Amino acid sequence: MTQVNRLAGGQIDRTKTCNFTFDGNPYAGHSGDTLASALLANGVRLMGRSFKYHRPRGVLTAGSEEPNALVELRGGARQEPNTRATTIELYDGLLAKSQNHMGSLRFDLLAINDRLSNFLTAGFYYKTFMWPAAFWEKLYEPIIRKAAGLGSLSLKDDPDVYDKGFLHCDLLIIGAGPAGLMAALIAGRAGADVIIADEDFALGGRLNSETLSIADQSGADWAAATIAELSSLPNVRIMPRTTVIGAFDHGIYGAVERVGDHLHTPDANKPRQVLWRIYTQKTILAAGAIERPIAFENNDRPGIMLGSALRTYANRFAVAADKRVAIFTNNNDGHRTAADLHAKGVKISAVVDVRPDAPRSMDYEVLQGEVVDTKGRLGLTFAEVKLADGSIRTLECGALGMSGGWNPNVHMTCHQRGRPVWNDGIAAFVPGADLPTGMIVAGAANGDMSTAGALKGGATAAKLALGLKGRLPKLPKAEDAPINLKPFWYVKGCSRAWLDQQNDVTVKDVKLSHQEGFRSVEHLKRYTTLGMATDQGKTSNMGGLAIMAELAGKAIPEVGTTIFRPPYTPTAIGALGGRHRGQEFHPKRLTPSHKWAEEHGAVFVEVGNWLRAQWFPREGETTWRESVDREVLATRKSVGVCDVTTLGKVDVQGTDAADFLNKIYCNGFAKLAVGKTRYGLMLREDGIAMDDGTAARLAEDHFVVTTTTANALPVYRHMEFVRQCLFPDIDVQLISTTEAWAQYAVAGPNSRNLLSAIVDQVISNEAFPFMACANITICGGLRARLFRISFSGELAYEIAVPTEYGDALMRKIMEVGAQYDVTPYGTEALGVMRIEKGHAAGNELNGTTTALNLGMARMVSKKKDSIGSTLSERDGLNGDGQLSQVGIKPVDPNDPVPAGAHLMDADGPVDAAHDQGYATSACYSPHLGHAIAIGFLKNGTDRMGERMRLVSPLTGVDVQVEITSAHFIDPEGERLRA
Amino acid sequence: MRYSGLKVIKEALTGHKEWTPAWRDPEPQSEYDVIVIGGGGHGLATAYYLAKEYEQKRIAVLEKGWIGGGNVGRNTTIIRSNYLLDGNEPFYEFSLKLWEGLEQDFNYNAMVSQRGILNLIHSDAQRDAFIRRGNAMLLNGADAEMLTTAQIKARYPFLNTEDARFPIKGGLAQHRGGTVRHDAVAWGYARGADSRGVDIIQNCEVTGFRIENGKCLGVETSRGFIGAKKVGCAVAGSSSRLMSKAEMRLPMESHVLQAFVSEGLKPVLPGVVTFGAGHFYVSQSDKGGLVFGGDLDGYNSYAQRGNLPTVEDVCEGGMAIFPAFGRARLLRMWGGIMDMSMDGSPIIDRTHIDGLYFNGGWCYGGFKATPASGFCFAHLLANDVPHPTATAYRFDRFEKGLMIDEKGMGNQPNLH
Amino acid sequence: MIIDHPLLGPRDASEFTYMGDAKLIDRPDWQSQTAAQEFYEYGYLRDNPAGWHEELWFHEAGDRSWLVVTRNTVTHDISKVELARDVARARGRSK
Amino acid sequence: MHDLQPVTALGGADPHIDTFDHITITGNNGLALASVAARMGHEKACHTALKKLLGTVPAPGKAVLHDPEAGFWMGPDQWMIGAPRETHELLADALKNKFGDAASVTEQSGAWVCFDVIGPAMPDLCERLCAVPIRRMVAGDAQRTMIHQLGCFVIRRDNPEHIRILGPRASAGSLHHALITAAHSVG
Repeated sequence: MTQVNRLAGGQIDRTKTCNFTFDGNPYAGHSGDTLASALLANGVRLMGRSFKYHRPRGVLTAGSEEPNALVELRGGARQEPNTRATTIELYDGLLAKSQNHMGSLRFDLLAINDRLSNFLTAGFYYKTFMWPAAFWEKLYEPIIRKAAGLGSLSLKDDPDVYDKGFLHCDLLIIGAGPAGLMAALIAGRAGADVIIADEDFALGGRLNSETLSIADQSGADWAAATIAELSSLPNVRIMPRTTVIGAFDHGIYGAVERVGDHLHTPDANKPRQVLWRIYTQKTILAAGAIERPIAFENNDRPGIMLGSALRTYANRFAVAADKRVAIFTNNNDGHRTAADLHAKGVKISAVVDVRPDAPRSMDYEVLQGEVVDTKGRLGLTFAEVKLADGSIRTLECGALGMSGGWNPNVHMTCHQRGRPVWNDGIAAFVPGADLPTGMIVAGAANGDMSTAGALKGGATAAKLALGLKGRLPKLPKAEDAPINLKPFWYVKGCSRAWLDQQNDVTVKDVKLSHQEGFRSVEHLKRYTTLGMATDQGKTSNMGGLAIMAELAGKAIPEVGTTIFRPPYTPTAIGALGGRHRGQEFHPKRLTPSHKWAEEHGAVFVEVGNWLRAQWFPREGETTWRESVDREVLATRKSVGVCDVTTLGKVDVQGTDAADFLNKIYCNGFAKLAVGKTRYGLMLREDGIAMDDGTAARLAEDHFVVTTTTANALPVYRHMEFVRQCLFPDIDVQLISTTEAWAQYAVAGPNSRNLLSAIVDQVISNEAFPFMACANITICGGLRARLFRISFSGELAYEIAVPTEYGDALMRKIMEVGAQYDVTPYGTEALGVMRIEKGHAAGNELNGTTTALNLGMARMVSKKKDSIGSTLSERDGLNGDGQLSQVGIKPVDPNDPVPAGAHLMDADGPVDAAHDQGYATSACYSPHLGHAIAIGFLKNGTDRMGERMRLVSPLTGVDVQVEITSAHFIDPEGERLRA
Repeated sequence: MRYSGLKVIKEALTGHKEWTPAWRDPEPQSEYDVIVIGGGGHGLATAYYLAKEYEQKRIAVLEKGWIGGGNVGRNTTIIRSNYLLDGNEPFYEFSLKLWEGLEQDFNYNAMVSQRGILNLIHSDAQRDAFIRRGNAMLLNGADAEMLTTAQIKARYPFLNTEDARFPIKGGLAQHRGGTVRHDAVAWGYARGADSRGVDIIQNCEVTGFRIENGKCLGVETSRGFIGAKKVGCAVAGSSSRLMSKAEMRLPMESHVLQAFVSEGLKPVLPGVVTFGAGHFYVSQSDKGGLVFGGDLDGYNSYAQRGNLPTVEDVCEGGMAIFPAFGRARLLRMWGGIMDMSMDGSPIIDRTHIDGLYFNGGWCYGGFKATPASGFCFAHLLANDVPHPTATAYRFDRFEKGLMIDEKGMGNQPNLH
Repeated sequence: MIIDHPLLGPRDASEFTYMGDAKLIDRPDWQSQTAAQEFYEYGYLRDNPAGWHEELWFHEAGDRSWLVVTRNTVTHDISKVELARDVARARGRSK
Repeated sequence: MHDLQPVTALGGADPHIDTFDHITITGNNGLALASVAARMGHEKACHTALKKLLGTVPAPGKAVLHDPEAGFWMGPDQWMIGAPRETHELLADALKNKFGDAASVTEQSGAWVCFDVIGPAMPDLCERLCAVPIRRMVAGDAQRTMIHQLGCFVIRRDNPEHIRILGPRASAGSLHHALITAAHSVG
């Protein structure tokens, strides 16, 4: 295949040939081509199929607004569906496939839908497929779903990486056409920090597509010269291939830079795309305008495209869409297209102009009339024109350019719910007054359609944005043609005339929508799907609005527009996800003994981003239960060690520190002696338990408070709220020390013996009794802290050293403890021992339980003000029928008592109305030799010894249980005081 | 007019001439028996059930814009009844049962699609909580099934179980959950209500209540005063704004929740999947778009639009469990205003003003509740006593300490 | 959004954690005769205005200051940012 | 003297160094750190002590790059003081002696991991990590910000190509990974 439609000139690099494949056929194009321009150059007009009727589709545009020429780009895991051929930068080895057809692109079996179109009108599916009821999921929907969608995902993990980044500037310029470039030049020369971003790989906007000149050079050359100057300015950042996707609050913009999409594969270790968050003081939106099509019968055949696209292909890419081209226009732009193409040697079949005063031409025929129908199954062959006198004339043509006027790209002016306003002069919506903070609109985006207007608009905007004084510099001379346009949206009497070419919404559908009462612009959109395709209505919405306005007897601005939403063009989800994938989804937190635990084969579990050792399997152990049972028994028999660094720690200092703790804990702390530790229960202001932990008083004005692992952050935030917002004069200073100290629980009857060999001070029961705490030294002088607290119910300590010594301390404990057969234990054994002891943890402190539920009602001091105490007294949280924490044990010791199971009366019905409570935490107790659980039961404290049913229909459990105290082990607490 | 396949064929063959507006465009009358404020899903459903189930006459729905323009037209279309607490589960299960017969009931295909919803589990504690929840569902007569990772993988082979930061340890499935074509719900109820004589009045904004001696006599609107024996408010995110006109302060904040849709893709996702360790849930629409969402933006807002950090957070969650979605493109993002209540559960109750009733506080669970919300609100408006499945949804539950707090987050609305 | 921190200047709102209405500073007196009613209203009822709203933000990934931000809930415009501690003192709170 | 050997945040005894074409990332294990927070009513005395220690009181968003003790502002009435670990292992105790009742002092040496990022691509790297306006920051600017979801301090040093990053020590590995990936992207 040769490039049969390639013209002379253009801005492609003919020295670089790019071989590529479309639907398995090899073609060649040049560097600087898009896939669309290269396919057209090779005489390929048919590139896809429409969504509903599977009509043949070719390119409609030459830009990112393309609704039709969507392909699956690349293969394998990099397959990228719905990619616009008009924006794909051609590279050597490019691979693309057409999409949304059954069978080949040329012979699509689903084109049958087009024959059935009269049945498949707007909203038909709301009126049928309802009988019999079960058939929707079984029959109708599967058929509909199978036909749904356009391209397909590979369903392989995206192999590319994506970066995120942050940029700051004084002025962001969106769009590098004449307005944007001129604005950048003025702002850059003035020394401002400027970012100019454009979605295209070639900067210059329409200047690259037109034959117009600026000063004495071509528009494209002026653009190149301007970019060269901007590149020399260190304060200007030029970002091609960068789409600004949205205007967010307070001058924050999202932008996606395509770093690797023009390459065969991105460079190793480099991202495919970068999502930039741009912080800017001012923004100039110079996003240009998009030409609109005209609706006429069968206006959707491959070869029919926007007039401006024909010019882009011819002037920038040196491609004729076909050897014979016709034009249908309502303004002078159509004639500009004809002149450009004629100059390039393309045969102009005729220019059909709806205006009686259309300009004449020596070079081609101008017909006053309307295009009323077209022919050509897979591509345009003829256009039928109805002339002013009513006669019909048939034009032979393989391409037809539509010029219906231009819509300023107001998209981003509306991202913060601003509304565009109507401008009669250009028959289009232009930006309203309600712009995002700091935004100024310039050039065609603002309705200034001439090159001179764009240059002036850009210059003025830059001056305004930066508050520059003085007169504008002299601007280069440029085209300044007036607009001469006759609003013309559709050919009267047409019915299958396409508005939304991707979603197959025709003039007929808009009429039906109106007939059925879906007249609000949002109802029109939702009922017909107009503008909901991948181009979000950039080329289709205006036509639909205009027709609805006419049907409703209203002016177009009275009908209004739908809401413009980010992103400006569809954005890869990968880019929005960035690097936060796989193991890097969230950062990991490793404990000080992590390396040691790894060396000893620990299995790790995730807790609040921490990785904690869950258990330490030993050789010969085949199930996790064996390991856990061993760890529990060994600890209770001799001594065990567990890394508890993950518990939140807050350093509370100040002369009012005790007073402060009195406010945040429901129980009292004022009288806690220095050198003592106390359990504290923290309530939310609504009276529900928030968190629990201990507070150790190291000095009169110094406490160390612990929180649960999961709540460290919210508890710290809460403490700061109480300190700063509720009691602003309280003398308390807070800082988190969670990661500053490595902390280990050493538990079991031999814990004192073990620690005595490490701690430099005497820690006898008398010198260091239960709940004591102190600053100590270990191993001959290292600063450390010791707390005699117990979560396991055994004689136990927690010992802390500065984190950098945590690894060494773990090794030291294991070394010194060898004589006691010290056993490291993980979170599972920790959990078993606390359930055996009946201590509440996360499963019990679930955000709905009160101190009363937890059996700690008496802790809530009524003698002082503390957070949550008042609201904890509400009737609904007190009195008969409240849940209380109980122990649950199986009547048959072989039965399980799973967490999440519900408690029912032994003889009563099993249903929600008779639910009595539920098991929260469960384990196998190696100490007792059977499963145990703790849970909540209505009036539980009064029901000790009661037989009940514990049911879990979800997991098939239904067992007899006995309600007991939650303290399964050492209820008197003799061990921990030993 | 009755819709049917035959009717569609007949019209196709005769030029679609007989289709009439799906609902009338009436002028407001001077007085109604019942006025429902809010032409969203809940308001329209309320009017529909008032007319159909409770045989009330002279009903109007007042809508300040176009019907279905609030949250019913901007949600992620999920229906489910996988709730935990006594106050909620019977209500949501009632709603799910209504969904199951809805289309035949109101003669409109809203594409109720029970393709199942799956909540992924990532830790043992989460499993315990989900077992409790699944049991509560079963005990209330709903369906629930605990799935193993292998079972999940068989249905979603491209789910990231190999390189997951938060390993997937199973999931709680409700197979009767699914999705519904959201706009069609509003239209179906509107058409059904209209055909039973309900006046649906669009572009009619309520600007105040006429309250005398503790009794509500009607509403002031942009189209004049309209009298009513009873006035029911169902305006979701605008609840505080509306009720302040009756000098009420509500236990509620309005927050923006963003939602997202990708370009149309050939089918990949059979059901709804919720990521239990990130802020992400997703389903695929009948048109092929991946419809997904995550967390609230987190600050009070009436702006119906959100900001970039939440967009990124949601997409990070998506990429964490479905790394194959990286090459799909986000097509559109939008925001709805959620009436976030103080315990995450709704209110369907009388107010202290005679004749003034309230329905709101749906948080981001309003869509799935639409049928039952309408049914129960209609019940309350007609009978002055709560529907048996909605007895807990009272105003005074906060004062009394009877919160219905599914997530256990307490009195901070943005955490629910 | 950007919050113009009174000490640090403009910062991305994503560094902050949101709490709600700044009336949460006005915690009732626990010994008041009507403490139960006051705490219920304090804890549960909100003005929730569509318009200007004084609200509490915590600079979690910053200097750990609680701020009172006056922000419009319809436009998201911010008109004032103060240290919550100063606001609390001005409203008569002490210790 | 005790016989316990400290380990670096990334594990091991020696600092970790990663070298790229335009960036070098060095784990800095030589810092002793402690926070100082003024007691209510003793702000003046605290400022005086700070001035004596650092020469000046670090203003919000600022660091004083003083020898041997340096310091930066952490929050209202709160500062972080750093000094060489070799000479100041017991920094917190020493500071408590200097500040007395004027301030609360808390040891922070173990809480942080420190990376020095040096090279001409430093601003490019920083732009891919966090939202600080790195090109507008000058020597002595110190900002707390988010890097890879981690709360970190970013301090611009005297060498214009040098920033110091302090991050939570438990997440040293994740932070290091983020720095390395960004270095690859811009290197």
